[in-house]
Amino acid sequence: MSQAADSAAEAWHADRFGRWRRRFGLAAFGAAVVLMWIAIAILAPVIAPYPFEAVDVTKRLLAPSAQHWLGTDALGRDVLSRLIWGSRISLFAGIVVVAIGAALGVLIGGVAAYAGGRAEELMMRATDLVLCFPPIILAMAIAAALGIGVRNTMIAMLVVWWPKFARLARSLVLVQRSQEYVEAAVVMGYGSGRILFRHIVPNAVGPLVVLVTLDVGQAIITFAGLSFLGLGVVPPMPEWGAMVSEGRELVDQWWVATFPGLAILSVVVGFNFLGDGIRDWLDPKSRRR
Amino acid sequence: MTDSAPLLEVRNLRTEFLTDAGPVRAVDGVSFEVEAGATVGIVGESGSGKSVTALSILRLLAENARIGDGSRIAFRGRDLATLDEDEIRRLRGGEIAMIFQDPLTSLNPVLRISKQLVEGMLAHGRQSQAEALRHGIDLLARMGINAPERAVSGYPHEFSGGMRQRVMLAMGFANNPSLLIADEPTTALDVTIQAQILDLLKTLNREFGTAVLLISHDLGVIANVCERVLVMYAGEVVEEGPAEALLAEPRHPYTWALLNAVPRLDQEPPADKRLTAIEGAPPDPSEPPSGCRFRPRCPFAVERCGEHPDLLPVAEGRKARCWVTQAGERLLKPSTAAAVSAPAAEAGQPMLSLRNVVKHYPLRRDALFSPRKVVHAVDGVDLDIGRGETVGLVGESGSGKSTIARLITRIQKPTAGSIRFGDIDLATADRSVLRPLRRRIQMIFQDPYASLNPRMTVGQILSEPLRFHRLVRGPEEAKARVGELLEMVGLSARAAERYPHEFSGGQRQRIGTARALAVEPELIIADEPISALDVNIRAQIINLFVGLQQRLGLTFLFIAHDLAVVRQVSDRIVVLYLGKVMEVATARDLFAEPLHPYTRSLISAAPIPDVAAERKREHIRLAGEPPSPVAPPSGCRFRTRCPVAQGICAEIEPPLAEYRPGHRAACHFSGQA
Amino acid sequence: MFRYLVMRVAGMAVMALLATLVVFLIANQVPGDPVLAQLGDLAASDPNMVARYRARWGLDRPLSEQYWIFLKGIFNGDLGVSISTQRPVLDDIRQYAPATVELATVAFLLSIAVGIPLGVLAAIRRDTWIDNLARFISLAGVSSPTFWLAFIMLALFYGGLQIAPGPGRIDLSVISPQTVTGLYLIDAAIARDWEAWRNAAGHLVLPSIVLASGTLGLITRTTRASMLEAMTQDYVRVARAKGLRERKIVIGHLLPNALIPVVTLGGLAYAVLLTGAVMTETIFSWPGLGRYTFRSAVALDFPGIMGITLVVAAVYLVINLLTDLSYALLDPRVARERAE
Amino acid sequence: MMRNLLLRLAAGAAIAAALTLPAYAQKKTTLVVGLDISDGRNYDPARSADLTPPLTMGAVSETLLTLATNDLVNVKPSLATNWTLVNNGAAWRFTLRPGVKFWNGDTLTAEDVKFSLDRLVNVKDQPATYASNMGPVTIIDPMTVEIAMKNPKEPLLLDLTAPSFAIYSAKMAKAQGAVSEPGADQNDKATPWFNMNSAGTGPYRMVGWERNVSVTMQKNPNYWGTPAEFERVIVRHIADGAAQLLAVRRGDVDIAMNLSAEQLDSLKGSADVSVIQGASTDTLYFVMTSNPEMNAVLAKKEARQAVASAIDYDGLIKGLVGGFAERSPNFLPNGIAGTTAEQTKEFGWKEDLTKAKALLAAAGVPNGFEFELIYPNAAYFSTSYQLMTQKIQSDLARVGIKMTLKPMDNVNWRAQFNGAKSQATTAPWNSPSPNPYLWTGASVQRVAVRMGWKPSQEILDLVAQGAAENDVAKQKAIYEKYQRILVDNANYVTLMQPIYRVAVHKNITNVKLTPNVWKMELAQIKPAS
Repeated sequence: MSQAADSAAEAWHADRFGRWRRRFGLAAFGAAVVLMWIAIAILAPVIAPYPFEAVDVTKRLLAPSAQHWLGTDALGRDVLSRLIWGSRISLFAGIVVVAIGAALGVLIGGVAAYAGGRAEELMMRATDLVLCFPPIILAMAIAAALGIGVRNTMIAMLVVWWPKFARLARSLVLVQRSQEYVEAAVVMGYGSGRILFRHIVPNAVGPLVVLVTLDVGQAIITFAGLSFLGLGVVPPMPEWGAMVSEGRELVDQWWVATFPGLAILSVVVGFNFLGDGIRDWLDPKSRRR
Repeated sequence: MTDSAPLLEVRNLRTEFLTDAGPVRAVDGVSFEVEAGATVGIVGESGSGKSVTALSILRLLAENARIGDGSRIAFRGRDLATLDEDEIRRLRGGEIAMIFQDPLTSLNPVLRISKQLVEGMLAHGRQSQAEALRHGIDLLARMGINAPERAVSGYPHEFSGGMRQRVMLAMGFANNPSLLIADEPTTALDVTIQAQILDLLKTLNREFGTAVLLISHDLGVIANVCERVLVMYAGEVVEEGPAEALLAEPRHPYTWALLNAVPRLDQEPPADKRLTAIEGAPPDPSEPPSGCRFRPRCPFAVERCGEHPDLLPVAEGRKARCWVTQAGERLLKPSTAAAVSAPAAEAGQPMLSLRNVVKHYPLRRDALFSPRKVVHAVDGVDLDIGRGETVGLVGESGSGKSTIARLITRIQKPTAGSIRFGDIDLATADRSVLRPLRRRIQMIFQDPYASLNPRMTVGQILSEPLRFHRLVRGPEEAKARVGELLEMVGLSARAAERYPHEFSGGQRQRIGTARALAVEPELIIADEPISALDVNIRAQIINLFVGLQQRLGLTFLFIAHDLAVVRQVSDRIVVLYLGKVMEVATARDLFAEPLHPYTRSLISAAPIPDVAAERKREHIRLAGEPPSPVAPPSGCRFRTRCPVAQGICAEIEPPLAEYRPGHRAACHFSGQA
Repeated sequence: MFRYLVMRVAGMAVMALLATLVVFLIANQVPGDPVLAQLGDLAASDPNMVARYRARWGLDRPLSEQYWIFLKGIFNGDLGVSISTQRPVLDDIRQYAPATVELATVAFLLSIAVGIPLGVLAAIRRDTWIDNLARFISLAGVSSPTFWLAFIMLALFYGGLQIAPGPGRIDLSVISPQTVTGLYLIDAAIARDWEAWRNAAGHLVLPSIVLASGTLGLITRTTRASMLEAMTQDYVRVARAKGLRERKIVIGHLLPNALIPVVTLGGLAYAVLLTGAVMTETIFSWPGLGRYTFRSAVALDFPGIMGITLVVAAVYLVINLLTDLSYALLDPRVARERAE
Repeated sequence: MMRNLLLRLAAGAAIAAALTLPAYAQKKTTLVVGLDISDGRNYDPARSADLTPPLTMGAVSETLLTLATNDLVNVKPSLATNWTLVNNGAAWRFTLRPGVKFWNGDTLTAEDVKFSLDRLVNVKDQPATYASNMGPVTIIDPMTVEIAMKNPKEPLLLDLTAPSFAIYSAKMAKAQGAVSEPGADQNDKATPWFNMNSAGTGPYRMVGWERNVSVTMQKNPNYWGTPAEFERVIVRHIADGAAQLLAVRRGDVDIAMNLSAEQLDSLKGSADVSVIQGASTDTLYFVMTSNPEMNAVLAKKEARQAVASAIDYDGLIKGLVGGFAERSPNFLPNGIAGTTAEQTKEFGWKEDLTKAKALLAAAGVPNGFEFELIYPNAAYFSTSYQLMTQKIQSDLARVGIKMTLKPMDNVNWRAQFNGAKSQATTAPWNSPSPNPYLWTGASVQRVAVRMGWKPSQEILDLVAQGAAENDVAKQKAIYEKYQRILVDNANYVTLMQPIYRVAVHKNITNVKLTPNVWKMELAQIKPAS
């Protein structure tokens, strides 16, 4: 073996950690951020320094200080405490909407794709219809019709969300359906349900997981956006989008809007990194030979 | 540059890939020469390093590949390994051209042929745009493309595979190269098209004086084209010599094994239908075995093989990397059982009987009112399979052979016709009728990588049908049965705990076979079960099938495009073309006296790894390509390419007439070609 | 091909009408009353006044009839009169659309002009700093909530550093150019009012960056992915074997292939930009359709909401169609399939 | 750090030279007002019922009578110089000011007055309801008109000061399709023209309105009084308070009208911009139902009183609106019919938690109770309903009253509140003119219905007496009695009466806010010398 090849190979070896870090480092970082927020959400009652609804107008709009690390809002409530409690709603809404949306989408899209024919056509047209609307406006209209509140806003988001998953599930099922292992299952005489849910779906789950993970971030942003526009949560429950909205006109009191925005950004980045990482990990093409 | 120096001289080429698992040496010390105007072949299985060798010459390797220092690739005396990027670029497509395996993906789908043809010439700056285009059109004509003026303005998808490979050749010859490297140029093509392209290669070599370095896994192809041959195994050249001598009498056990693993069209298959297969698989290139790399699989290995042999002369103009032959020993031909007549599977009632089976696929409508176009995949096929018989179904791509497999197994429903299995017509049976039959008809699939559910362990894959069809009681029994099945296909029972991706292609095909056997079927449809495998593994799998059939008394429908393989395993053979049966006969009769011109051209087009035999053989070259199954020709489907076609062939469709007992052909001029 | 187009257009037109029906039904489920929203306290308690208002906006008729009137209007090129602005919806849309079109177009061009080269570079120089930069930009873009990003950008570049102009389409002290197209950049150019042009362009910077942030990320990612995909294709090796320069390979071979998925995405992205500017428009006081839509929705202005829905659906229709057409231009395989 | 971004911004305007424009160098001839005018749907006096058009309408046309900036009780002459009751007090006779010209040079006559007022009634749009007590208008002679009253016991004169009662040129209006006869609601076609123009006698005339962009006015050269000081007035639409703040600091606008308390605070110490303030008659009141079906506990007076005693009024005003609000004792605001803040101190609700607890016990719910409050998702004054209700929620929690919040959009809120479907809410009140009956009448009639409250005959009588009483002192006494009853009932609890503040650039002087609907005396503003 020649010298140069040797050293190149050695360098390659030595940089194994570097490569791991380049490929999975961001994913690990993302996972860490997401886990951190989940921990914060769970531990909110323990770690929040003040009750989130403790109004004290004599302490309103205080700048960050030792007592209030992130300052106080227009009602003198501790921004940090509200941020911590707010993580519960954002994470809950984001994860639940996407989880239900994905389950619903997979069910509808998967069955439609597997059944084909009229069922598939119907589903595709239904998704077309939903995709005709600007998502925010449709969600707003529905949320307005149902009334303000976390559950109603989540329902509105679901209506907007499922077509995406249904279409993805459909295309994934279509890809899998023509695979020989599915034909083998047909030849074995297995029923459609068994083939769809035991064979096809587990194989289609990978790309779905990626999309689901990336979408949790988008769902959190959307929920925050709807809250920002005044839907979403009923006060005094803190929610990040609503907190940004409360602080938006307060240019001098930058902390009121800035921190909740950073919170959204960080958790969404976390989910995005995580999703990207899972994608890289699942996609052999992005791996080196 | 001196006249005496070879055109290309490769010395001690080492190429390795840097992977996460560490460096993998794909090519390890390869040396050879190509004289000007010569034809040199490199043969080997996948992973042998033959393609990497070819790519190393032009430095077209992937990013993570490194050519080791000390490697010398001298072209006309210049070391290509040390040229800078710009200099090597000027050589590419100039002095040295290269064409690749898959003509379908080698052309850029979104660019016109003209652009792709001309850009290579412009890059070397010898011609103006107009000159280049004219030259390109000339070249296309030279490569046998009709109406080249029109062809240049087309897009690649408008051409068939064979045509694209001709376009690729035209691109290769655009700058009058002195060396053409052809990396598996015909592997993706049908056998009749392959013959055309190989002929073209030979002609080009002769007329342009261009040296050809041909890379192939197929000894027949190499024998057809090359004067000299290198055999590669595990990154090394194990044997080198003139093609004729090397193929006639190999001096390395690996060459020997390769030659004997391939069924030959010019020889009767042995009575036991078995091939000489060596056990095992090529070594993992990241951890080559010490000593001779072939030793673990070598039937001739001796004690000395623990040391690594060098490539040394063993005869005039021949070298081998083998202690045994270097010591002067000969490698004897394997003993074969004498040919015996086909077993009589005469028994009256056939097990499966297809009558006038039709499958049409409607294409998506372009617009609401435009007529639906239909692919005539299978267009009125009659076929009988007797109990215990092996029927071979052979045809080129688009012949409808895989569709027939899917109709019998009712993965798809036929458009018309009947498929009788016992008393039941599979063609019209509904789900409840089919379910109990499923167990009795099983299928083995083409792609060992796609046919096993990657999310299930082998144990789950095998036990699921057992439980589903209630063939076992409880998990204990299932586990025992899975173990049995695995051993039956030559795998260890421990394989049950692992996932498909942990196995090689051949092993997966064994697992797929075990799955089919799990439900104790009577009929097994094997759809191109070996076409994705390497030569030696093919032989192993064929032997497995043959053994299973004899042991379990199975009935087989064996589908393949390779005539020699079909002949090896089948009792009777059905030749398919464009969804219709052309000829049916016992394996013996078909080869002894083929009646249909298509059958004859198929036989003659398949190359034989024997230079002398190849020279003597009749060569019928079919013109053109198979027509589209969307608009099949009127009358006889084969007439557009038939060497004996006459007026009547376009008007009247020839019936599948019986010429002698059990030998039928659909031709107005049967046996006259 | 032509037939195909007609079919597509007809199908999507039906879809757009269906969408208005859905919106109409949803809007009528809302417990609020648009008339009460429009009338003052005094007027709202005068039953005659309320009845007159209902009659004037056709709200006293049965739902089916209201919708029928709306449909009839569409075929006469009339989207009805907005309850909240008391103007024809078409006039409203005509007034607000240019601002949105201008903003969305600039944002779209920005995401294309930055996203594609960035994606290409990231793919060619994989795992280098530029790849990381592209990854960072696209992730940051996709991850920032628009409403917050807009706030921060405004506070930072307008309030803090004072290097960007404030909200609105043009400075208060600059007279907006005479309306021809409604797009300030074009109108100012027509009027040769370069001061107004510079000013309007300056005002576009921040909102278009904010609006483009999401699509920029998407386009960068898609370009990178499809470039990487294209780079593994055999024809690249073939091109290299022909002796082409890397630059030529990238531009001549990789890009035409890699751009195909980007075009689909780009079309969709433009549609999203056109219709999804609610937040950006709100924070940048941009007098566009997004804000109009938002306000119509909040005020339960049925004619307004349905008109917008129709327009949005039409925008999707047209953009989808254009995407398909450009797809066919880029990919000869598609063109043939469709044309045959 | 972004702290005090905006302060630095004021100092560093020069940095932005590339994208900014130099301030006006010469003597100011244009007045620019920054205002959110997105609510304005039209500028037709007979149709406009929105909040911001009166600013413009008040400057371009005049009414028969008007009000001084700080006197909401006594009317002053404007186009009418003299008015007397005739016909046994059933009609008012007005003598018109001689020599008044419209901006086109035509002279004002009684015909113009009749046309304008008839059109107001017959167009039958929202402002017609303001004229509910106005009977037929009769021309006595070219300079005299008589306006009958439908109910002579109710006042009329104060109504006539509202911009809806503007007098414009019959000739100009008719030329644009204006119709004043019955049937005008179908036939009148002049609104589009009124949206872009004016036909009045004011110191300015309107020359353009671009929706959500600006309103432009020009000086009226034929004005009968002191001529206007500016050649042009532009009301610039700026929705965003922050943008208004920046604009007024740069001098791009001379007056910024929609600044929040925090934004105004940031102007403290500014050399260029000063803040002026003015009282208003707008009020925000807290409403609780008396309907036991809506909330059985709240239907008890003691429970409502407990709520009223538990609210931290001072905290609300000092904390949320920077102290820029007063509080009237009840429905009638300070400044109307002699109502004052002193009365509030005397008998209005005050924070008293002990009393609240005692009242809860008296209501039978010593540990508190629960009720739901609806509110519109909107801004109010310099704060928002959302913030105020959360503040009140936390106030009430101190005595164990659990108030759950139910936010909704404005449209739903109106439907719920007006439809008497709410247990409690916060609602704003403003009035097109300072006629006290506009408050008192509503409080015992339509608003009472919304709260499921059946007013006693006593209070109904008091309202009627107050309306008919022309003696200011007596009227004050009647209304004080009226207010005391409302306080005791605790259906209405006044939360605040905002004091409006606007930022004024040093370019101009003599800016005065008025509690009237037109909010600011635009015509009196002068350029700084």
